[in-house]
Amino acid sequence: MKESVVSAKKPIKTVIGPIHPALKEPIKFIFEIDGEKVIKVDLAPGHNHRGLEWMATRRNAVQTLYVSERICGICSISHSIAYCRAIEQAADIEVPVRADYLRTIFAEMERIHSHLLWAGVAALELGFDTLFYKAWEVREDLMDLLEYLTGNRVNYGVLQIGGVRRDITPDQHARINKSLLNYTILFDELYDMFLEDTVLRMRCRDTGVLTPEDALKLCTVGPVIRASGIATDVRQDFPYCAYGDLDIKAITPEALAGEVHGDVFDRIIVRLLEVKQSIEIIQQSMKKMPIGPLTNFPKLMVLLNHIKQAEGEGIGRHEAPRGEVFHYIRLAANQESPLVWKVKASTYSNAMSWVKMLEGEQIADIPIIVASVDPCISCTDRVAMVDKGRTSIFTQDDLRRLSRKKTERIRQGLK
Amino acid sequence: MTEIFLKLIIGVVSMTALGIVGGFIIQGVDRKLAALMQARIGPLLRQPWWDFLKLMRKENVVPEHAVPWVYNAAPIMAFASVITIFLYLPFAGFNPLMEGYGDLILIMYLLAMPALAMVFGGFASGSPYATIGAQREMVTMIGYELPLGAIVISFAWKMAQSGLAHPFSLKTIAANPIWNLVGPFGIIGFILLLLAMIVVTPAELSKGPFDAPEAKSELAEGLLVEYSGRNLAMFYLALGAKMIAMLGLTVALFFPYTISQYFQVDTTVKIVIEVLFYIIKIFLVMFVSVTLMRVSMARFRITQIVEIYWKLGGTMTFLGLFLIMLDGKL
Amino acid sequence: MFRLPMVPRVLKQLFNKPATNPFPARHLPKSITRFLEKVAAGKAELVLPLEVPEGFRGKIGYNPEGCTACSLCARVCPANAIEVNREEKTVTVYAGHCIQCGQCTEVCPKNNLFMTKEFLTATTDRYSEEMVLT
Amino acid sequence: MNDNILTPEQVVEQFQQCLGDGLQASRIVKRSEGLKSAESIQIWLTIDKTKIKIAVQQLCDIQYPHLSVISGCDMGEGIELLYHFFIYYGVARGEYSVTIRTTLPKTDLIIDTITDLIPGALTSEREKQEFFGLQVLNIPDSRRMFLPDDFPEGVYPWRKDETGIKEEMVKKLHEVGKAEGAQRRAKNK
Repeated sequence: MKESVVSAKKPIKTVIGPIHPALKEPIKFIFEIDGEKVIKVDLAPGHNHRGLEWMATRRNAVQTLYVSERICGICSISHSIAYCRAIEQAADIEVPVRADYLRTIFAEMERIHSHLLWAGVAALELGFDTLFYKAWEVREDLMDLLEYLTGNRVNYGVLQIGGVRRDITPDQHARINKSLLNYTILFDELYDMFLEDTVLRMRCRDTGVLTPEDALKLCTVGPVIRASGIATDVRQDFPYCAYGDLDIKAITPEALAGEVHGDVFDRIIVRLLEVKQSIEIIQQSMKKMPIGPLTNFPKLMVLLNHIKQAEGEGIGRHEAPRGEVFHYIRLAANQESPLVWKVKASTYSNAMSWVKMLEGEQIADIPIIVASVDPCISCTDRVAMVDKGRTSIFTQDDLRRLSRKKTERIRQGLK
Repeated sequence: MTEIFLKLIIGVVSMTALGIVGGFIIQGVDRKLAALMQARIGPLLRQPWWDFLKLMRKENVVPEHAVPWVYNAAPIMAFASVITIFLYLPFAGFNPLMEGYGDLILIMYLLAMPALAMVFGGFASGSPYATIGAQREMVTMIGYELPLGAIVISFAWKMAQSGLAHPFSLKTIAANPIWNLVGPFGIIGFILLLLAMIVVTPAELSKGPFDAPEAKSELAEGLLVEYSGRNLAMFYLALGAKMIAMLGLTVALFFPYTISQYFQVDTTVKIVIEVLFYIIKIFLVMFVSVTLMRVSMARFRITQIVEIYWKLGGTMTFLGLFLIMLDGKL
Repeated sequence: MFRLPMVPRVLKQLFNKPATNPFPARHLPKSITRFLEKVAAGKAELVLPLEVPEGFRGKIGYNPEGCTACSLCARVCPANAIEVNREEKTVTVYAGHCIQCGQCTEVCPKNNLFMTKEFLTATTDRYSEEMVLT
Repeated sequence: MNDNILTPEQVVEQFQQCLGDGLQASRIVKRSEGLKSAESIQIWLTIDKTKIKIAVQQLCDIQYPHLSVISGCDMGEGIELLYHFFIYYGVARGEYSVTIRTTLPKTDLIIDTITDLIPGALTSEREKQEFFGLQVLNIPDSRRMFLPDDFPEGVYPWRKDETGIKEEMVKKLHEVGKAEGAQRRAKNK
């Protein structure tokens, strides 16, 4: 599909985004197309600035924890794990083992729900609405479970520097086990619907191929690099939380088909198998979890003072559903807010691989290829909070006035 | 001559009404059934009517780069050509209004007209999405015309071979149910043709999985992307009516049976029974060829659509034709 | 082989109950306020939202009795939703700004702040009386 | 890629050999978590800014590294850049974090690109250019990445000096409408 066609026609320039039904978040792609074929790709993020890293330098560590949670609604736990671990290294804080295990359990639950969300979105991009509804219906149960355990459906607010805020009590085990069992059954169904469907396979096989060499060179992470056949996974390679105790193997498409194409279909395989892996990890951790305190700093003010006095730097990594997230933090003595906080989300690393995947493909495959990375633009764009003069802010009254005016105009046109 | 004119005027008025009302009902049922299959509650049956009313009240925007007269004429052309098809289609055991004037070939061309109107409208709207959508629509048309043509030829051949007059006339086909004319090989052949017809229907109606020209998630409604207000409402009407026409054609070709002769009742009751039976037939065909198809598959790529129609559709219809001929010779 | 595993599933689903919870009514009423009036009069039935679990963090609640305005809550609040006036010893909680992390409720030494189970807080004025707690 | 895996000390030694005086400081940090206390290994190196290419090349000779991100910190008289690399990924519990730190004085904010060795560094280098106002030599694409087009020139969000974000640029959204809201409430009473 990638042979170069020499055409006398001038290629059409098409812009997809910043707002487009295929993209759930604002990012702009500029395509040069010839007929149905994509010749050149350029991307322009930066439509969603929030300036979070800058905000952190004016807040204390506990306040920033909740900012880190809101980098992304889906990787809410991932970013806060990475943030907490960075601060813990910088300020030399010990985390109780039970808290490590609880973090692992929450993170894996988040992975299941994120992968199911992705599966739904991918189906939608392929024009397969039924599968989209099905995947999201299945995901609902896990959202309920997370709400039951943490008190909220999206931004869980369950982590704290030096530990976790909520425990999993023995009477909650029954509900968790029920959900996990349910998912073990549902997994077979999902497997059937995604991997056995001929039409889906026709659309996804050999589209958006990323070779292992390119994947390495472009610093891709997570399911994208694994689907290209490179078995790297932070959980396996760089022990943290409870992952060092568990037997975790990075999943590559070889596990299922025995071959690696590095295409969209392989990314579906990797993500689906990871759902199964996550269920097993949660079951293992629930069994191994020791009894103990949740945090070494039950009093928040003590923690804040400890961080204020500490000086040092630390890195925190976590294998988020979309790939590695990385936080770097430096603390200065006698200063409440950190000197610097650098966040690297998974899509930040994966964005460049889009260009390689999209070139030479058809327009019809743009949405699914873009979605196959599981992009999270709000994770990637989090930079400046400036809005100077040019755009004016409309209040609710202004908008109401404007829409009434327009209705009046149309009414007169109709008469 | 005056009789024809009178017939035409009454026909156009009544068929327009039928097309609009029937289009709304059939779209409502389709949406409701699709919703139920996707575990949703779905809209009310009268939702298409509300949608239409709302669109009529909205502003009719003509984009700056558009060619206004083509852009505005396209929806009217689409709707008018669909209504014309109705004049040649037999409904519920009644003969077509313009019987004796048009035949299957004419219907085939008329069915292509709304799609062509959409192509013109798409090109005229001057948006890159609409342009790509229009290109795709043309390619899709080239794709599905092959199996559709093969189906028409098979029917005509069989009719001619059975020694019937006017083999291309729908009246003849409706009066002589095809299944009664053939032996076992022929039945297999026509089953293949029926399957091909079911696969052609969604493309003809721009429904999934063959909705590449409009692809929501790729082209943001493709060739309809710039349309709004009254123009979009017109297209909406045309698509609804076209659904009836296409399903009506399938029913007329493959299931022209009537049941009223089995009841010992008045003529009026007979008509009512006949109409009800026809509606049931239409809905059954719709369920299989539109609703089920669009909820159970992912959208095909444009290259795959052509491949499916030419390779799969072509093979199926020609195999069917071959079997029918074999059957005829036996 | 050409396999479509979705076909038997959708046919089965056709006869099952839809997954949607039709909150607040089966079909959107023309006017929500009039519908709610009808519900109050007992003429219509409201479809309830799903139950929230124990420990759910909904809209924030504040009880001014015994509050010493120690401002610990304001110090940990990530959203600047709590304003403390130490001279007058008053605390203002802007529920419209609150991100429902519940951090203040944990740090409050007198348990004056708490999370309620209320989650239907949509409003056109985020400074209305219901949304500003004093 | 070498078949034999080096110990962290050997990695530092290799850098010592190829950089000589260019290697200004080095430390190895080991952290352990969980029941089994599996160790994660971090190597922190401080080098001269002219040696950045040699250092990255050295890393490529050990194993083609995974670059996580380049982070930076305004230290007052200079800007510190930290290149966060990872080697020996894919080996269970065997990954090393290698962080290369280099300081750019504010008078000479120029550094060589590493995109010829690691093309994926482009996003990060473009980001550093717009946020710190430094110049990356021979960068293949120097357009803005994240900041909006109407962002003023000469303002660099992560700088802590006079070129950083100014106070009047910050919109305190949580203050918007607060006073009017209070008036409305008083009137309703």
